[in-house]
Amino acid sequence: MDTVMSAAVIRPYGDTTGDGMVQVSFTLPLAADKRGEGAALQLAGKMGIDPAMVVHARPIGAQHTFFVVYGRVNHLVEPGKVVVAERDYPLLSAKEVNAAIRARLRRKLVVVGACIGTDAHTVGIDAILNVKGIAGEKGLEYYRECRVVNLGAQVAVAALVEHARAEKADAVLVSQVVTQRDAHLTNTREMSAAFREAFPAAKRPLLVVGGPRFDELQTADLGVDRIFGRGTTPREVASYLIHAVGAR
Amino acid sequence: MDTVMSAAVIRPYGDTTGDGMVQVSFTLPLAADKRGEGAALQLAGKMGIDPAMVVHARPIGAQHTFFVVYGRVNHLVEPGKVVVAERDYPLLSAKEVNAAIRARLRRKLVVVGACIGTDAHTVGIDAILNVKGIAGEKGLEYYRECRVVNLGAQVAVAALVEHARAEKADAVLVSQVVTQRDAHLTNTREMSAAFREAFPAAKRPLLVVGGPRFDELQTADLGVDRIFGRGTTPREVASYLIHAVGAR
Amino acid sequence: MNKLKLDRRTVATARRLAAAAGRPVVDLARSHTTVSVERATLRLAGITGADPDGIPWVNRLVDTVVEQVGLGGGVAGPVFDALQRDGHQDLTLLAQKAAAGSVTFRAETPAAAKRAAARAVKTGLAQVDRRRRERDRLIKRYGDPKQRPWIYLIVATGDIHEDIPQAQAAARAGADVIAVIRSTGQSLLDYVPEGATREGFAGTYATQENFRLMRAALDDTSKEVGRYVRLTNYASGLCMPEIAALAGLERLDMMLNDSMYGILFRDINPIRTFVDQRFSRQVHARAGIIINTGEDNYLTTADAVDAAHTVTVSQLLNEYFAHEAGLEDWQLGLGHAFEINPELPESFRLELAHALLARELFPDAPLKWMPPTKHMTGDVFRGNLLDGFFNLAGALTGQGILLVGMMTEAVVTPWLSDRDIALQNVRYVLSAAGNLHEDFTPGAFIRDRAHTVLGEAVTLLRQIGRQGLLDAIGEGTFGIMRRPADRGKGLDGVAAREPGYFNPAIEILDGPSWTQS
Amino acid sequence: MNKLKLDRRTVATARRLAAAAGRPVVDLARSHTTVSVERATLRLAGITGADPDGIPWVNRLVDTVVEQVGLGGGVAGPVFDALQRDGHQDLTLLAQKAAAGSVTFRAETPAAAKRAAARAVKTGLAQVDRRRRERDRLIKRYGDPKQRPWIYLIVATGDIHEDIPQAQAAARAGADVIAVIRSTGQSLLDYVPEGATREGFAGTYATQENFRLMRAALDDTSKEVGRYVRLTNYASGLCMPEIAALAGLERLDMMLNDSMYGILFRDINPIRTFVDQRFSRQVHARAGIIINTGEDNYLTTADAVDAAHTVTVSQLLNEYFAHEAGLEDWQLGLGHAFEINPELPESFRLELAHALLARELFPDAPLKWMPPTKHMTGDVFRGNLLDGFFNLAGALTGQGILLVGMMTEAVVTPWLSDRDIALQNVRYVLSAAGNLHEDFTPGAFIRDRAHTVLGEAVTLLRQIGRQGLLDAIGEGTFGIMRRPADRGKGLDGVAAREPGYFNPAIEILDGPSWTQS
Ligand code: B12
Ligand code: B12
Ligand SMILES: Cc1ncc(COP(=O)(O)O)c(C=O)c1O
Ligand SMILES: Cc1ncc(COP(=O)(O)O)c(C=O)c1O
Repeated sequence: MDTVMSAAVIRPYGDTTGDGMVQVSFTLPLAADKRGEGAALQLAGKMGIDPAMVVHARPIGAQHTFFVVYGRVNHLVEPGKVVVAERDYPLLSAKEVNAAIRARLRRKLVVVGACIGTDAHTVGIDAILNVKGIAGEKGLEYYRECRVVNLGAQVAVAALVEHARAEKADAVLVSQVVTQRDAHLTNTREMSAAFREAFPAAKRPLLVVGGPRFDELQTADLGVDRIFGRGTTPREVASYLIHAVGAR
Repeated sequence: MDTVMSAAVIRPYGDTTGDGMVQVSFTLPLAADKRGEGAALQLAGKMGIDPAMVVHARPIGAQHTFFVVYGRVNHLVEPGKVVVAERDYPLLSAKEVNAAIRARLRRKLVVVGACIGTDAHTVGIDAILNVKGIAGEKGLEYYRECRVVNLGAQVAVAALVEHARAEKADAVLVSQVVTQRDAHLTNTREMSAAFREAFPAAKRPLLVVGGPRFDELQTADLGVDRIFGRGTTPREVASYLIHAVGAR
Repeated sequence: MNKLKLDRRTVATARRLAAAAGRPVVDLARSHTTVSVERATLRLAGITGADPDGIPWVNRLVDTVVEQVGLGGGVAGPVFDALQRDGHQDLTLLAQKAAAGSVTFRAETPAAAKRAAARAVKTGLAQVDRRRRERDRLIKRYGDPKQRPWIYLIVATGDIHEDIPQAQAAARAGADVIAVIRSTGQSLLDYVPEGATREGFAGTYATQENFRLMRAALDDTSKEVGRYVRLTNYASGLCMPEIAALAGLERLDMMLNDSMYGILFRDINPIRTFVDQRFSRQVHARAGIIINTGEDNYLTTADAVDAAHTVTVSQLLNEYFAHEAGLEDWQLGLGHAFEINPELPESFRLELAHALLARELFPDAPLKWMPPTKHMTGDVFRGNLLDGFFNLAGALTGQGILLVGMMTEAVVTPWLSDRDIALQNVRYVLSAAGNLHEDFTPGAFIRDRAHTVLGEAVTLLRQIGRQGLLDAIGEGTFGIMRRPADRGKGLDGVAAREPGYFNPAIEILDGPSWTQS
Repeated sequence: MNKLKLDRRTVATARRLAAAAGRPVVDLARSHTTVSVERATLRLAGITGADPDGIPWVNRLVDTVVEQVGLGGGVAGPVFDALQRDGHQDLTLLAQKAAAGSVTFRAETPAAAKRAAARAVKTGLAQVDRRRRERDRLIKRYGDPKQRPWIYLIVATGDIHEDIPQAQAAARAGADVIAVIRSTGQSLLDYVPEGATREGFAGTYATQENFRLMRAALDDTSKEVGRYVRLTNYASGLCMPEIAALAGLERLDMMLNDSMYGILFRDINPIRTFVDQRFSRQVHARAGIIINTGEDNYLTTADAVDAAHTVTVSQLLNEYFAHEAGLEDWQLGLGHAFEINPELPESFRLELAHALLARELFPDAPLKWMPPTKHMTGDVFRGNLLDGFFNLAGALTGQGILLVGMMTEAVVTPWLSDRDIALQNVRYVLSAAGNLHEDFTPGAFIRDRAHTVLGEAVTLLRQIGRQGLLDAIGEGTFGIMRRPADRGKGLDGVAAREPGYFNPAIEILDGPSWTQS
């Protein structure tokens, strides 16, 4: 994680530098009349949009109205203050990862993967783990020095802990795709708590979680070592793993 | 104009009451990398969206990125504090308007209309003035007791003032559709200033302006008597005119 | 319709091969039972309610019977025997006693107990029949949708009390069919939850009470809009037979019900699935319910072009299994989907070829056409456009049931406004271009593609015929998921039927075909 | 293409009637001149620059000549006469002197002055010819777009320095043609502003310098993307002839140029318009510029179904006037638009009928197909969908130039992101369904509609033939706008050509047709 220093302050761009233009849509539980539009403008105002134009208001049933608002947002964006989960490790090729594992571990790196809870979306974790991979990159199974155990979908946390122990996992990779009612957060916290309880700190496998809707900065909050979001590729994960496992 | 009293506080509705969910899109003058996404999240945060998810980031050239963000806005909407330009006059039928003009003025009501400045969008003002009308309602020309002089498009303010004087206009109706660089506001202010200069207050015709992007609450600021927005119908205008002219 | 100029002989061959591949699996289904088939039977016989932990009494009862006398003889005999011995007439009370450990079950069932069991099950099936007649009456009263395809919308809030107003709003806005999406995880529960529920994740639990509440609400709305609004749920997962029974009892109108979905996407044991499947379909047949099969799902894990023929093969198998279970053509909402990568040149014309192939292979089935999901992204503007082309493909190829796609597919379960935008989209396309099929005469590109897919399907069916369907599934033929017959969830709830196997529901459902009265 | 099975005889009749209706107007154009025609002639002869108030020297000069000797004899003669008498060779200097009141002009022009004038104008036209050859060379070098329709995108920031990067971004993202929209109000200016400008409203001023800057920027981008990116502006309004000349000098590639737009939508005097029109088209013909006519505009004020035949009539008139002025078929970007109310049942099929009618009536013209604007609303999601169906109609009916619609049509002039979303939309439709025309065989509905529109067009043309085109315009035949011939702006800038009328540009342009070297 790091913070960039950059002097500039920027604004959203509609068609002219600095115009600050944005588009917003939402539904309010109000009828589609002038009062409803006024409420939409009020909300836009609270969001910092001024002037705001309600360009579309469409009743959905008698008690809800959908609004589209365009306008100029008066916030300044300070790229210098943006905090991102930067890659703080070198991005290696498969060959380099294999060599690093041989050099640093002198044995195979063991990875246990699963979708936990009731989540059955395996395409994401499979993309990272299976040979097939994604975006032209092969998954971890393809790395000669990795041993991958992919437990599949809807794995209970207790079972995951047991497998991790039995396989002597260096890292546990968990996928969470369903986010409704913050399912992904609840499940991840449950998982990390269970590992912390089951393993002494030094022996605990690396906990890595991924899925399209995670905030990569939330590691501490979720009790995991690393979070990977939308569009992750296997190489990034492999590079991270050898970096982090090697550092232990 | 009035303020409604209502106890309730509401939030945007995604799929559950109170979830506060909204959608936002904008372009930032930044490259499409993690830093760019971080900046998008920062802006979303300043708009009061938390948690915010960047669900789409697409580079437009090397220096701009388009973002789509979904998330929960933490502002409360207070419908009780919404101020709207309520119709503070009775909505009359054409027959009633004609009767009221006869009763109150004892002569025809004279209306002069135009698109001023360089604006050539006449469809809106024509919808209000021409017999053809809009949304099934006939325009003011159809009202037997109205005399309508429609000057058409791109009328200079000076010419409008002259016509208003020559026709002894009770009301001047001005349309402004082009809003880029606030053209509509600039032109309206120029127009109202010219009328104030050319007429003593008591003799000045009623100044009415309309167009799809006006804020109906801005009358004082623009120096006009009334503003009509998106979706106005001729009856509303006719009812207002006899109400306001009659009141003089 | 014969726009593709399909070769009738090839089509007949494909059907014959599908039947050959399916027959051994039907034999398997006819020679086994499962805990859920038995529980469904008892549900038809009248058992209801759950223990204080929410475990249904029917589960407690069946578990006790299986513990004492095993599953292979069927559960209805021992249960009605115990009931008669006990002097009680109430299955639920019996279940409570059994759970307390105070009932002993016997393997052999006297004829009187069998008769009592058959009577009870008949009462349940009579209720199913009444529901079916009621549906017919309501359709007559309120009318069917004016247009094809029927417009099918999902609600998925997780809370039945949010679902209901949203479903009603959708129906008012033009939905012909409402599907209440099920909570994640329910398919792996080996019991059906009880009561009205408000805590699902990305879907609402399928319970008898939720069925009842939603059906009643939609009956109100049907009256209001002057159009019978259909209700859909899922007869899928470990409790497929029971949910089918509950759907029949509560007059649901359609059910997602696929011969292989549970195997492939929920890792449910193949034998468990095929046995449950057959029973559930027999119940659906009786209830006049339209099934929706799940071929669309394959295209989320496999590529829609490469695996196009696996969809055709699965449709042919689903058709065979459905007919075998007594379903008629009008009940076969065979699934397929608009899932070709939109970046692929000619993707739309390829979609048309696939969709038209399904249409012409199953001319009398109300095909269920599923929207793009896999290639939807967070770009909701593009998403709404893709959905529009999906709607157009549906209209051009005469699909029967159109599951309306949402621009937020890659983001959230549908918002109220997403449904409204999606419905506008459908309405525009159907009104503006709904009759464009009159001007649509597939040229060589589309025809050739359809012929290729059909050819590949025949080849694959031959291959499956040689190796057996179970082995083919084991090897990842469908959706690239490998599912061996001896693995997967719920296998311990399967038993071979023993010689004296008694199940009054199956006797009736397997019997000479009853006619709708 | 003959998908509509149009009757060749009816088509021939329509063309004959259009020629008959147009001929008197051409006679009018040939017997009058305007201040702008004269200014354009002097611009070709080399005059440049503006006075400190921004009024071009050419205006000052022509105004002085007209004041002193009138307009009807042409301005070039008196000007070159004065120039020779003065001993000067520089028109701009002469203009400055004239503005200062120190030049006296004479009505009669000696032969030597006429020769000098002709030489000067020839130099200008030679530059136009060079530009044309340069275009041909660059097209050969960088190539034409791979696909039809060409993708046409607008920029409209009002500031040439914001326009340029946006235009380049659009070209990189796939635009084949960039149109720089003009500031509101420019069409009513009776002079062409000078220099690079940054203060337009909803568009950027058309100036020679802005033309030059944008063309140079797009030359860079053409090289970068390996495709010649065309540039469009407006030869329209009171300065149509001059802007045509500037476009030829600066190698613009297309120009909006309609025979009636200025009359109908800018209330410019009809005679002024037709005279200016003819000259501007002769220059376009010579410059190898493709014109874009403005029939789409009618459908913003009139109903697209009711007034469909007025579009056809206008296209036929535009074609006649264009041919008469020397334009070839490949230069005729005849306009039409997707403006039928999307709520109207069958709206899409009606659009197809209209678009295909245009296609088949003008098989060799690169028709310019305009997107929905009138029925676009603030619902940007629906907007993007409509634009997708517009794109599809364009592909199905083989349109030549596709003006890309923006989802924000009803909201703002296009944002950077709007163009990107719109381009994605076009790319998807062309890639996924660009060849769907192979499967498109219009049925009776579409054919009948096209025949009806053609029939109505013939009837209207007959009517116009009877009453005269000027009267028809006066009565509101097009776009429901009534524009009498003796009203409207710019009439005072028109004069009947007097017996000795001298205009070397017109002599050359009216002369035996030159061939492209
Ligand atoms: C395919 C799919 C399915 C398939 C899943 C097949 C399978 N075996 O996985 C099927 C059809 C079975 C399915 C079913 C359901 N689905 Co689904 N599905 C999708 C869909 C279309 C695509 C998901 C996907 O495969 N993406 C492609 C992969 C490669 O991307 P990814 O998961 O983001 O993974 C990448 C990164 O996030 C990261 N990553 C992900 N995990 C991990 C883990 C680690 C360790 C690392 C390092 C990285 C990493 O790397 C990956 C590669 O870049 C999405 C919609 C969409 N377009 O996104 C809905 C979606 C995810 N599904 C959804 C739902 C609700 C369901 C159901 C619950 C619906 C229901 N009630 O019936 C069911 C049940 C599923 C269940 N119990 O979980 C919702 C979730 C809503 C939400 N935000 O909560 C979505 C968003 C659709 C929607 N809008 O409603 N689904
Ligand atoms: C039709 C149209 C044209 C026609 C106009 C024909 C005519 N005679 O009016 C033509 C083709 C000529 C045209 C040209 C241009 N247009 Co235009 N046009 C439109 C379009 C498609 C529809 C406008 C319309 O007619 N709406 C229907 C009427 C009924 O609605 P309305 O105007 O809102 O009026 C209602 C209310 O607002 C109100 N009202 C309006 N006026 C008044 C006045 C009074 C007194 C009252 C009481 C009420 C009232 O009552 C009306 C009835 O309900 C819009 C896009 C859109 N879909 O909105 C673009 C649009 C308005 N045009 C636009 C532009 C930029 C132009 C051009 C400048 C482009 C160019 N540079 O070449 C040109 C030049 C025009 C000029 N000099 O002004 C932009 C304006 C952008 C902005 N926000 O600043 C728009 C939004 C398109 C866009 N996204 O770029 N246009
Ligand atoms: C046949 C079938 N059953 C069930 C489901 C839903 O999955 P779950 O098993 O999570 O209820 C689907 C998915 O759409 C399906 O197609
Ligand atoms: C032929 C033609 N000229 C000019 C314009 C632009 O209008 P203005 O006169 O404001 O430049 C248009 C509108 O699109 C047009 O079609």
